[in-house]
Amino acid sequence: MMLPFLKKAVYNAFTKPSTEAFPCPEAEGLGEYRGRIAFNQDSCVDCGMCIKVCAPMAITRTEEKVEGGKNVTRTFDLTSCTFCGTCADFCEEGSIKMTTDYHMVATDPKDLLVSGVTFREDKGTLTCDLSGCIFCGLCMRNCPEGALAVDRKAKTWVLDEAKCIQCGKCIGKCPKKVLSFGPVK
Amino acid sequence: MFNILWSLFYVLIFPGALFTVAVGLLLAGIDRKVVARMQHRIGPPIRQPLYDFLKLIGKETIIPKAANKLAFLGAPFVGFVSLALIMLFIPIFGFTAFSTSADMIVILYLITIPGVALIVGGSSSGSPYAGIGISREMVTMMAYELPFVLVLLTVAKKAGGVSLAFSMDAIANWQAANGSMLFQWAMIPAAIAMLLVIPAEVGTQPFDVAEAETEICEGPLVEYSGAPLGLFKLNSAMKMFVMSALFVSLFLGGIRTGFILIDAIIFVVLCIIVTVLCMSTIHAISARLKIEHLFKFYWTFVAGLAMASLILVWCGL
Amino acid sequence: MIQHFPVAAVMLLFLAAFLVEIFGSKNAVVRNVIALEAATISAVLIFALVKPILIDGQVISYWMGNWAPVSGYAIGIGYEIDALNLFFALLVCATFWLSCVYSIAYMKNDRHLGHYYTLFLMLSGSVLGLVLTGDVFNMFVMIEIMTFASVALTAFRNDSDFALEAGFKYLVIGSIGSSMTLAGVALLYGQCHTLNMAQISAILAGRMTPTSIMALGLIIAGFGVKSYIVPFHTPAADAYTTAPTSISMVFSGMVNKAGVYGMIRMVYVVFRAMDKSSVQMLLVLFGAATMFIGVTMALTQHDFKRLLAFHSISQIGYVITAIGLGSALGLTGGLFHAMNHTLFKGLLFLTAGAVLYATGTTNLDKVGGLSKKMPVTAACFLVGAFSISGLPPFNGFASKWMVYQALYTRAMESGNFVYALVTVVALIVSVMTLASFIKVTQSAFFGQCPAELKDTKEVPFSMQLPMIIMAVLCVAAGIFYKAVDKFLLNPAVNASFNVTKYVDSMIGEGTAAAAGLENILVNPVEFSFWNPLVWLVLFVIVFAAIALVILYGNFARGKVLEPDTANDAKYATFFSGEQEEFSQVAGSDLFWGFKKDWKGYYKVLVGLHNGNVNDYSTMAIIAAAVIVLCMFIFMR
Amino acid sequence: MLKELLNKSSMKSPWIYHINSGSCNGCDIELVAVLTPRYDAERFGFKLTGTPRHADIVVVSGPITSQSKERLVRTLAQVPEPKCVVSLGSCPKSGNVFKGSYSVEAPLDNYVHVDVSVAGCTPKPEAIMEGLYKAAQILQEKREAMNK
Repeated sequence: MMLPFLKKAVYNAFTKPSTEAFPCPEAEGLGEYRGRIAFNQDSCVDCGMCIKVCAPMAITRTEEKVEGGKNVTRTFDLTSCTFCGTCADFCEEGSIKMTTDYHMVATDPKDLLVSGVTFREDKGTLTCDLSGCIFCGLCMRNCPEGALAVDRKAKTWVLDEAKCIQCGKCIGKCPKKVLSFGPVK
Repeated sequence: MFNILWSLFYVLIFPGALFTVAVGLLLAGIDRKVVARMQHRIGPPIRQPLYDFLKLIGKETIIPKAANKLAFLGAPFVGFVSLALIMLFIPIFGFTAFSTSADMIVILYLITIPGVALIVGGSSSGSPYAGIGISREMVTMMAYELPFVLVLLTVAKKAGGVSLAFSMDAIANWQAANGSMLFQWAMIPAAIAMLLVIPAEVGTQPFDVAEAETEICEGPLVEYSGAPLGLFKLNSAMKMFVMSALFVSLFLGGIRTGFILIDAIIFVVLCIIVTVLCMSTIHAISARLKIEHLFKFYWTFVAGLAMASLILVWCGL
Repeated sequence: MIQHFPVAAVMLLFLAAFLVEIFGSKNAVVRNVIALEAATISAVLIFALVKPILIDGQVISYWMGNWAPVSGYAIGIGYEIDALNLFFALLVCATFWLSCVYSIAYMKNDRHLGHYYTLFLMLSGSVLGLVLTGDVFNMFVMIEIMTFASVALTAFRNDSDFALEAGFKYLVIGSIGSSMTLAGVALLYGQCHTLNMAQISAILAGRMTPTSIMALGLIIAGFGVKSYIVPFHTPAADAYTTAPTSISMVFSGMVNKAGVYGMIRMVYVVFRAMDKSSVQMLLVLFGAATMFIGVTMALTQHDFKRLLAFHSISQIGYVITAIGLGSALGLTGGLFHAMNHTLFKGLLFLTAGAVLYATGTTNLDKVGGLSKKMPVTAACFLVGAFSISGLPPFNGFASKWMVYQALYTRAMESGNFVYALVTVVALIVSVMTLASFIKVTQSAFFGQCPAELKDTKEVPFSMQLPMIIMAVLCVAAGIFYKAVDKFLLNPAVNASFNVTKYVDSMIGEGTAAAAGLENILVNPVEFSFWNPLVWLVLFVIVFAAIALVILYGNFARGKVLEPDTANDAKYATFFSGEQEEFSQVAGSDLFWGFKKDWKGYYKVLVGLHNGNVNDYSTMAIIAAAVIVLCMFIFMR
Repeated sequence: MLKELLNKSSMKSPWIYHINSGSCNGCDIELVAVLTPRYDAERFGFKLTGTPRHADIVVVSGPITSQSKERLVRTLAQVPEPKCVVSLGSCPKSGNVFKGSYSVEAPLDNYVHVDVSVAGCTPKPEAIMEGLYKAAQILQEKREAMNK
């Protein structure tokens, strides 16, 4: 009853083992594999969408005041990441990419942090030229921080300055181009 | 005095401790390598058991609170010493260190000592896993003892000791005169039974119920660490050699070149073949048995084979 | 002078038995002194006979009241001591002396100790008398005294119903045995008109008449009851269990051996039937059945003493098998194993007694982890367990080795397959013995200690001493087996085979020659399986070397760490991460796979041991009938 | 020379004990995959053991649920020195998606020094191999440090 196994075992013993070499060569056809996160700090607009959608809260954001604005540091903790890729999907600027690199091994935890620093100049308060505004609400829908409240019927446009992070997404989306940053205080 | 020195040489170096350890580690390494190759893997290097042993020596030895220190530390040494001594009684073709008239019983009992040492050591550690492990180890011992005894009796009958029944020398001489036991067709069932006894005695894969690491945390060895554990691992490597050597001298004897060195080399080569045949192959192709199945297997199938052989031999075949 | 020693030894014990009752029933010191003095003096008297008999090869004959034979017919009671007697007498003396020492501390919490020592000394005296006497009827009388003293001692702790029950069983089965012996003796007397063994031996001279066949059958059955071979073994288990442990040791060390002695004396010397193949086969088969059933019953026990009791039965099976072979090697092995059985089984019973004394129970499911509380007892137990399992270099190995050799040599010589099968049984029984002692080791001495036994203490020194002595003897007999053979076994074996000297010194020179008794040449047994002394030295060297190198060597930093703090998880038992808790794999939990496969067998076997005295006596009678029938059918 | 051999052998024969502290079994399966013929960790002497007493490398997977925390800590204490702790996957280091749950006591670093962390959810067997190999090297360093 063990004969088939025996045959296989003897066959195996005299053929080349199917073991891969170590360190393993890059596997081909990884394609869709979601490995180490690559973050392009230059194209990031610090919209904060990635932080919002991250389920394991692996992305942290710290800011530091510098001359003419602030340095925003965005850190992706790979030992906390669940590699779902949602942040990459939500990043409008395409600053977050999931690479196929799976060598995420480190003795020092710092090696497993991916971070980037974005300089954000202080652009001033967002203002709206209410005369041109049609209160379509696109700006509100695209605001990552929920800082805008637009009422189409009552024809109001209200900005919560505390919430606004000056990402400027609303400016890009506005069909009438009535939004702009005001003077720097 | 000279006699004592020779005895010391025998015990410590040539057929005794050093030789047994060296060949045992070699066999264990080959076993692991062959099993790996049979599973289509590369497998560890042949010197891997040596690394394991050296590493374990360098590790810390923890003695648990519930353990009896003396029995816990002493057991592996007792097993080691008895294993080193067994080789003195197994003729390497023409050469036996302690030439005695009757040594099969001595071998039979000395071989149980490492098992008993394992049991006592495990038992003294006070762990319930070890309790279950020693229970299984003991049942395994009872299981293979019947076919083992039957095989020994068969060979003893075939070789027909002159004054006393169980003489290894008589067997060696008989084989030198009449050719290997294995070429007697009546002995073939006994040889197969013996090949099946070896893995249970050593405790390799399908018969390692006592040390099942996945279910009872290595059974008797659960609390062992460091040097005593290393010795136990060494013991099982030595057991591999001792058992296959027993097989070789019972069934494949009869080769006399006259040079002890060449004899020893042929002997070791034969041992390797036996190891690969009965331990590695069975290990590679089968999964662990349950304890009651193991007992039944040995007391029916294997004992039946050995018994058939004994009856055939008794009828003068 | 020296010829008075044996009688004096026996009489002293009987005398002391009365003195203890008269003077010692109130005062413990007087009682202990009398008992111990009597035991010591009679032991010394017997040991004084070693030189003339074992070394010089004399045979001491002694006529009670100086009633010498009249015209060649023995009319008085004769004591005759040759090497065979003395061999057993030495075992008996050693056993009762050690048991007496042990009793002093062990029994001190019991009541009515005056009776205890009386009965104890009566038992000792009767067994000593039994092995020393040269008179068949005197032997029977001693058997009776022995039986009734044993019954009373079995039921000594009569506050438990179990003890009374055991005593009753013993009484019934023991009486059956005694009656059979008596019937055999009566038949012998009818046949030979004398009761003196030497003279019967000369008259029968190996010739078998129907009367003597009947007598032999009955006597074998009778002594079979006394040595508890298998169908007669039923009361033994209960008796050994319930008797005080010092007495259990006496039972297995002396009372058992008295039966074995009687068997050897009758079969070898009196009837000279050991070369009849039917007798051989009968004894070997009974022996094989005894060892197998004894050990398989023992495997399922979970009472320490009951387990030992069944092992006692099983080991006697080895002895009976070996002496049944009728060969010199077999008899040597049988005697050696009888001696070793006295040593290691006595030792094991003493350790069981120590456990009972210290913890109050012998139930293996309720004890555990005692090796840390009672190190001496545990070490002695291990020695005993390894001896009885026949591990080299302990004494059990040497004697078992001889038994196997004798069995298989006989099998190969005679070509009889039955002997080969018995060899297999003997070898398997050995490993099963090991298994059941592993069970005790695990469940009583190792494993974990239950909370209620936390403050168990080691037993007092006077209880340790007998254990240590016996443990040392166990090791010594295993290592110096050649000396044992030379000074004890070989003279005894020669004495059993060569009766001319025995007959001549008792009845008068030339009697043996006139009766046609010839010496059977006993080839010296070759022992060469090892040279233990060299081994021992090497063992020590190797052991020390490895221990030094590995544990304390400079290069290996693996330190041996002692548990220092109570709650350090590092030194706790691994429970898959759980908090350490009490978890003991107890006696009845072990060997599950084995028990499952043997379920059917155990169902039958346990059904036979149902505790019903009627059934037991039926079994005994049937077995006796079978023995006698076999004798008649197959005796040629 | 002997000392060197001893040091070297500690790297050549690292035995693994695997603790699952509430893992989803993804990492556990991948760890077993490391021992399969394709990756064959045994060629470097890696071996899965059944008890922490035999282990050199402890592999922890799972977000350390509060039920398993105590057991985890106890088991880690029972591993003889020199030992090495590897966290497998994202869970033990941070709690991963379970972070902040009332029943998760995640960062393993609170209880023991983590020598190697293998990130991924789940890591590929190649990455686990890499991590284990790195752990073996650390083991040798620790062993050398012990000798000094």
